[in-house]
Amino acid sequence: METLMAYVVGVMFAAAVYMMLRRSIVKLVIGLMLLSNAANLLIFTVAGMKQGAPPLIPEGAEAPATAVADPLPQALILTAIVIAFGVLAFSVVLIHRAYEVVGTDDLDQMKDTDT
Amino acid sequence: MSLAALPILVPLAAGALSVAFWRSVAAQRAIALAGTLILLFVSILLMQQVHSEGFVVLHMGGWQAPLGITLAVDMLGAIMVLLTGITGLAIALFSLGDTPERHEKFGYYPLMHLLLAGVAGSFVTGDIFNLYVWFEVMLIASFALLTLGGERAQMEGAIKYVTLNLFSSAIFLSAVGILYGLVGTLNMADIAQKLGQVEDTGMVNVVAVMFMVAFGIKASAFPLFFWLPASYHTPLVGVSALFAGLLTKVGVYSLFRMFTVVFDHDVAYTHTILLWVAALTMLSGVLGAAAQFEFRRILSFHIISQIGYMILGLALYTPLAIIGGVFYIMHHIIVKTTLFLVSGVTYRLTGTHELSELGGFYRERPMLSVLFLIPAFSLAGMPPLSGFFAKLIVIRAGIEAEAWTVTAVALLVGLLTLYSMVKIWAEVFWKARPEAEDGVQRPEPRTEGLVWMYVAITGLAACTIFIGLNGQPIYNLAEVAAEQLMQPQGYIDAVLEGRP
Amino acid sequence: MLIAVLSGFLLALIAPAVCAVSREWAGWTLALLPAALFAWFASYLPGVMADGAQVITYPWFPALDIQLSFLIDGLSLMFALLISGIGTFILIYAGGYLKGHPDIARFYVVMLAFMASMLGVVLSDNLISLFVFWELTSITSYLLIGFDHEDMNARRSALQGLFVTAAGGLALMAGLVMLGTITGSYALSDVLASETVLSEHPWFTPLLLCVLAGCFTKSAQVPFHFWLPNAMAAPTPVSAFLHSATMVKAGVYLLARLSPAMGDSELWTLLLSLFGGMTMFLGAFMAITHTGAKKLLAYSTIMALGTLVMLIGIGTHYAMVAFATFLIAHSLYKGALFMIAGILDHETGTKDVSEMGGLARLMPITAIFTVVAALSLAAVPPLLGFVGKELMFEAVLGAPVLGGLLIVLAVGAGVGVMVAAGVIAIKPFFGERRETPKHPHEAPVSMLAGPVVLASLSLLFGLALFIPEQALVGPVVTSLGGAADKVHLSLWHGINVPLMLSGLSLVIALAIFAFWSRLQPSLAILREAGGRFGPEAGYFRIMEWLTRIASWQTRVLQNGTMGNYLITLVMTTVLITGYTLLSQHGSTLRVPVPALDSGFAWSIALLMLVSALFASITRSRLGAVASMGVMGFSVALIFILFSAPDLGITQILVETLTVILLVLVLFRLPGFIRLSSPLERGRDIVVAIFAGVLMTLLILAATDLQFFDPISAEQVARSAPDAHGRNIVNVILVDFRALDTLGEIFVLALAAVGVYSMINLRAEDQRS
Amino acid sequence: MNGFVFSLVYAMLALALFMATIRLCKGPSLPDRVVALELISSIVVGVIGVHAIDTGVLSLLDVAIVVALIAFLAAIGFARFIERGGPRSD
Amino acid sequence: MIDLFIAVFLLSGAAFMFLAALGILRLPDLPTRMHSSTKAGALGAMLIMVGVVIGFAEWLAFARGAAIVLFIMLTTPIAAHAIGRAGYMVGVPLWDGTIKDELRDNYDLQSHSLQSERREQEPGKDREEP
Amino acid sequence: MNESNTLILRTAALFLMPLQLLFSVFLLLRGHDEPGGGFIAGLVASGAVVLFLFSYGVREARSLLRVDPRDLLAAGLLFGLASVFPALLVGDPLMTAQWWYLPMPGGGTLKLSTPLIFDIGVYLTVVGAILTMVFALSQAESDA
Amino acid sequence: MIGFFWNVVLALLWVALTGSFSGGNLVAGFVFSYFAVAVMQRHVPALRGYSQRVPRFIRFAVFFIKELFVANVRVAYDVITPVWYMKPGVIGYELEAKTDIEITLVANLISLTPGTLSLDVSDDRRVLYIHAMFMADEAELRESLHELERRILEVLR
Ligand code: NA
Ligand code: NA
Repeated sequence: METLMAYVVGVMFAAAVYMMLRRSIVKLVIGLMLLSNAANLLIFTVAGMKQGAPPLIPEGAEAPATAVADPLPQALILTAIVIAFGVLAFSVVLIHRAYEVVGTDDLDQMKDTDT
Repeated sequence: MSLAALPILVPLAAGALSVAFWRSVAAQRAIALAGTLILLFVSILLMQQVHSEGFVVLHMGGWQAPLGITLAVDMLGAIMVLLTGITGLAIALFSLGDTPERHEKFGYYPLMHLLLAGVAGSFVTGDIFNLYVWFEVMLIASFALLTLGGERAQMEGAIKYVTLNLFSSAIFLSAVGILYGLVGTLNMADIAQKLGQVEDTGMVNVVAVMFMVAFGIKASAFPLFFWLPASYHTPLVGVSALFAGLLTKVGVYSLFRMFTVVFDHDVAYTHTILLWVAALTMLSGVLGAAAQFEFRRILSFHIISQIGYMILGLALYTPLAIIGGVFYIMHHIIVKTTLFLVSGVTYRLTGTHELSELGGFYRERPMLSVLFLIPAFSLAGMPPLSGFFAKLIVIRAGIEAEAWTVTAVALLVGLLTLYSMVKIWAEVFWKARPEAEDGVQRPEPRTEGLVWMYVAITGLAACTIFIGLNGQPIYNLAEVAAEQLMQPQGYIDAVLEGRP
Repeated sequence: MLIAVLSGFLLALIAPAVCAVSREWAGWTLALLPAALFAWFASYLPGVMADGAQVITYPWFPALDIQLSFLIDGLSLMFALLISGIGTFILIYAGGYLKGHPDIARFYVVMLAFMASMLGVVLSDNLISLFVFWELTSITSYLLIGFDHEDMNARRSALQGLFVTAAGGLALMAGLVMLGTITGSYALSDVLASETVLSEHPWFTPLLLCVLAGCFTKSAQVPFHFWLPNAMAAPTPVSAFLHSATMVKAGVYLLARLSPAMGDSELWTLLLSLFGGMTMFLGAFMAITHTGAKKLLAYSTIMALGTLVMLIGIGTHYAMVAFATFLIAHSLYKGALFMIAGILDHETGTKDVSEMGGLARLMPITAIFTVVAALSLAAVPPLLGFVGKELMFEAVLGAPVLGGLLIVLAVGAGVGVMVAAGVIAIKPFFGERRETPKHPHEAPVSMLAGPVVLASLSLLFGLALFIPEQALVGPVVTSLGGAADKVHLSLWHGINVPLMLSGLSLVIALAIFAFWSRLQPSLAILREAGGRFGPEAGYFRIMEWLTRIASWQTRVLQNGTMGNYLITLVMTTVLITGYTLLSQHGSTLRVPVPALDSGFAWSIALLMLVSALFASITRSRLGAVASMGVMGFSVALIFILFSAPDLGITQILVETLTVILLVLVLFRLPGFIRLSSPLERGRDIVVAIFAGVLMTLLILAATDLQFFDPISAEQVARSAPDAHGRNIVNVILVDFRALDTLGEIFVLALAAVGVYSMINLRAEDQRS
Repeated sequence: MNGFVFSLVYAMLALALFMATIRLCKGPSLPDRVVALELISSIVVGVIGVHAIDTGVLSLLDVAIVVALIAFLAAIGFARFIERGGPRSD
Repeated sequence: MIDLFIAVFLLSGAAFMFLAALGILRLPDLPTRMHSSTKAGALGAMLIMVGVVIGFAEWLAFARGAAIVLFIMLTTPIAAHAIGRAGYMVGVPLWDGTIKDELRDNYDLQSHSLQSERREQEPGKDREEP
Repeated sequence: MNESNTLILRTAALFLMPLQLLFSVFLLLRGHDEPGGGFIAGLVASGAVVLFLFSYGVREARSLLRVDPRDLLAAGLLFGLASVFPALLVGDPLMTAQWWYLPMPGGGTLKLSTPLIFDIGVYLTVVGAILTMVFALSQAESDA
Repeated sequence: MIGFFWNVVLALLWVALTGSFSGGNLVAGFVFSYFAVAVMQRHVPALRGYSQRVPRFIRFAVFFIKELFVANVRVAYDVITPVWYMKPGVIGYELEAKTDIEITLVANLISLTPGTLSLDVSDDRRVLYIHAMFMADEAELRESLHELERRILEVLR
């Protein structure tokens, strides 16, 4: 399964980069979404994927009956998802405001700040 | 009791309280002052603790490393926290005088506190993923501060800033994931210890390089720095100064942390890359500045070139070089903040950052002129200011390591830095203020609150002079930091103490 | 000693207060300090004459071997005396010259700081603290040259001076660090006493070049000489002090100081002789092409500096004696002449000597002492300048290399300065009276004091040669490693070759002087040619290229196009990481075909591919958003299928809320327009594929490897008993790694504050 | 429980997901895409249910509850967007 | 026996979902596709939940299953209503085979107001009085 | 026009919203043992309010909530921070979980703990943050 | 009344979901539901009387599930066969339901019943516009809609 996911994540990264390279700021944001999803899946994949063994302990037990999936990467990903959500929410509003102020969603028309 | 958590908790609490007191700007101002003062106080205490104990470790939640998150402050961390405290207080003071009410009403102070929290968190944490979290806290606080005000330039700058930094975050996160896959732990000391046992270092190098790229972007190293000149000149000056002083240094700090304590397995490979990066960063930054004619843009490009010096210290990887790098960081944070704050005063009095429109300050405000000259010459490495010793140590380390090319570059860049600083000096201070264009009325200079701004600038300039005239104690701190970094076993043992 | 050196800085700090209190007497008041210092330094003379060097050390930065240590021997003491002595008169003089100037207090501040720095340079025993003072002289001189700061010319000249000297300074810094590293000590006295034979060290050549670069730029040697005449934009007291008597001699001082340690190398001798000789000749030649009094003096100063450097290079006993004598003579007459030049422009309102004439009757005292000083400059007996010149010829005749060339250059230089001396002494004061912008009077006492005393000393020392011989020249020669007891100065050595050379010079000089005015136009052409092709043009070309390269680099790198930034970032990542991966891990890297173990997972993977690709190619904005919804569900399903229910829930919730936010925000944005050309798209696709391939390879490489068991096993084990929670992921989030979560909620809060402010600040702006 | 049955169920659900995705991509109008997305969320509920019983992990049903309770908000959001007069070309 | 029940429910649920998907892929216009997705999707999910509840055969599973069914029945039609209405309002074209449209005339595109008047030509013919 | 003028949606929202809120509290409280927790619960609760907002408009949603979401945010952050310090009272390192078992009328015991306080902080922050954003956006939309 | 009703329902739901039947839990559920409902109170016109509705509800449920199946099969049949048998159209259906809840419930159940889909209610709440898939016989359609509405109202009133 990890092998398959390796390819999928690769495609996601590629798509993310491609989207971020578009001149439309809206595509940029979608690229960012893809990027964070891809990074999360990368962690999930590299940590090893296991079916049917969520890291839950049955009621009354002290430990899971069988070996469970590694909970730590899951916690990391969860944190990363929420952080990405916050960042994304901000970015979305940012591009909205940028569009309002600049009057275009073309990134190539947003280079006044550089030389 | 370990004080390691306080540099995070104090600004976090100040930030949360500021949000709670959203409706009262007066309360927020009071919290801003109190919060940063306490942060400075706490950082001094922490420095004392580190000084006397060597390492200050705190296992959050009582979970022994590497089970939970362990905060681990060594001398480098303590230095960085102290600088955060100093800069934070200076920025708070400056902000009290300079921040327009419309910014104050819309979250300026909470954002400032939380930015400081993110920065301090990055410095004290001993956990690689926790570092990521603090990076993000810092990052999104900076996003918000960058866009506060909503002007066109800010938006345009922010989009680049946000995108390129998020790319960096994604690489950082991926690298953490892969690293966890390899060694199954997130605690830096634990990682370092385990990597020490790995024989097949090929993949470790790959991860190291990924971290290098991620932190290189944050540190604005060549060729990853674009976001910085695109954005740093756009927000309020206080914000610029905070960014200029602290943000990129978090990237540099992380490079120092990772490429001494954690990735010291194949220095010949990793640090050679860093050496090239250092040289090119110094050069391209300073050349960028030479092409600029706007106060803050010049300063922004110089951040990049100065980052090169710090990376050079790391890349040479001799004790003296590391000392130089650390010393350089200390010096640079203070000096660069001061310079940006000075630009704030000139902006305040003229409403422009364009060199061609500025002028006459030497005659009108000799005090300000001195306050500019001190950090400016310091930045250019002129004696007997802090920058001179910083540069001297790095150069000396370069010569002792016989790294002729980078040393030559470092020297040349010093000259070009001086050129830029003198350019500003001549245009903003010496030159008579040009007459306004026909019909364009200069805004009346607003002088209320100027006192706060001067207090901040003067304090920082005093630090520069202090480091310059009395560099030995500062050097001693850097030396301890370098020793700890070059012999990471002490750090590892302190963190993993009590583990089988 | 420390107080002596630093007192200048301290006085500088309170100079504004002193000015405010003592008003027009400020110059006199402040001059008390250098006068006192002079006396104090003079008190060291007997000791130095008797038993040589003395080192006084104060700790400063021991870790870097930086001491505030001071070496007092003949050489440093002579310089210290010159600096404090001439400094005294300069301060007094400035009081008159700048009387009523609004910035006079600032002038005193910087001037005093400069003087202190200069004392630091010549007295420091520590290489680094020497360099500190060295750079301080550059900075203060920058501020002094640009004193008239609203004049663009002054600013430009100041920059030029600073740029050239600072460039040299940086080289010097490298050189000094090398020196310290080689000898293992940064104490000058240790370096001089070191057993290490410097010239045999592999670093010697770079070391030498660095040191020479520093000294040559500071002392205005060809080809770095051009900044010095331009520095005449400074007020005259500055020129008199910095650009004649002191700062420019810092380079000379350091060369002399290091000559015992480095002078044994052939390269040293060759370079110093050659550059010194050339500078000497060029300075003299350029002097006669100028009519401005200060410019003329400036070039003659360059001539003198060249002479001194050449003498150091020659390095024989005669050369050392000549060096010391010439240096003293030069400081005296040049200081005097500069101050006189200042008097002239102060009184007449012009700097051009050719516009003056017949002033002797109006300003008799000035005229007399001008003649005295000029005679010394022209090396006429019995003035000290003559003695110096004779000794110089003597030394040149004994030069170990380039002998013939140096003789020609020396004679030429002699001619030049004689003409210059004639011009400065005769043109303004004698001949027909010519009208000048201001009506001249005799200068006030404050301004006359300096020229009178210095010119008198030129005469006095020439007549009483035993004074300089025993008090100054002897000790200097000692500290240069020579034998003091062989030093004998005298006016008359009989008719010998040097005397004949002097005579020859005089004849040619008289000829040129007679035709000086008529020669001017053709000289002007030469001057112009020099301006167009000379080193100064080179400086401007360098500055222009610097700007051009800088703006080119900025155009290429920081060009504002986000796509380029991102491509650079991505490709940097790909190349550096990919290279590392393939070179370090390539042999074990496998690229397998995924197994068909879970058909359903396969179809989810397919869904993800479809939605990713669709989002990339669709022109429907909300179609792309909707396909991100599919992506979100697919990722959630992956999480759910592979044992991460919490992640699945979170992913779905976040995806839903993201979609909501997107539709709340997007609806005023325009649809996608195809903005990029097919070529750009092709490029972007290639970049994207690179990125994707890299990540795939990374994952493939990483999944194969696991060096250690994850620590989470312990978290699983302790979750229920110790943390009282059965959902291990949640336990990690709120207990084991609660700090992460704490940071994370602040991220959310920040995002909320950011969004809130971005929107409402704008709304409020629109309302008002 | 028969593995074949699960395979069949998974296959049908996978196909269903796939067809819905095709509709989502094809559009042609935004409401068409939203309908497809809405269906996908229903199918996801089904998938989770099947997977829960397949692996015997009851807790997975909680995920399904959340999907059933919340996922439709996206559709409401889209609908609102359309009514507000967002660009029709989508 | 129980396995059989489970299999039947799961298979039929999956089949309805499959049909729903096929429906939205095949059917010619927005409203008809919504018919397919709303009902068949909901029914499919319910059937699968029944299978799940039987499979787990415990109270917790029943509670959850019931909750899921309830929530689906609450949310699906609302979403459908919202989308359908929105689609109709912005004039998503109807299939050519649509035989009747009583809404179009009563809807004011400008004010978004929706009248209740029926078309004049057939006053109250096939409607029972309330 | 900010609220949807559809009667069906409005009425349904009245049914669904309490259900969602309740469910969110449920997810919050048992998150330590089963899938759920502060984030997830907070997201669900935000979803509930968003549904209400979509149906009734931002003004109604504000008055329903009674407190400004920004204050929820602040409360959440302060709760989160507050959970860090009780450990100090018993001399444990910061953030060490503290558990209190309170006997309840009716025989049960109430398990209170700092992780729970923390999770509540997370919950409030998530709700506050999302609603702050959504309200601001909707407000801007309706003002425009 | 409706407040209490919801309160109890929610409290039970709470107990069911937590799976713990302790008294404390019921009380907790009651308290939580109380707050949830209390929050809603201002927006809900009170509903009265629901005691006799249980048997009617069961009858309705059976009827509804039957409808659901039959009509779903009908749609499914049309979907899988290549030719379209359907005759879709939009009709205005005059509502008997009066209150918001009645209308909403009717509309939603109509939506869930295959072949019909509620699009919108007229502004004066008298007419429900319905998209129907099979309108070969409009009268029969209206009759079945009416039947459905009658049964729903029976449960509600
Ligand atoms: Na692995
Ligand atoms: Na059909």
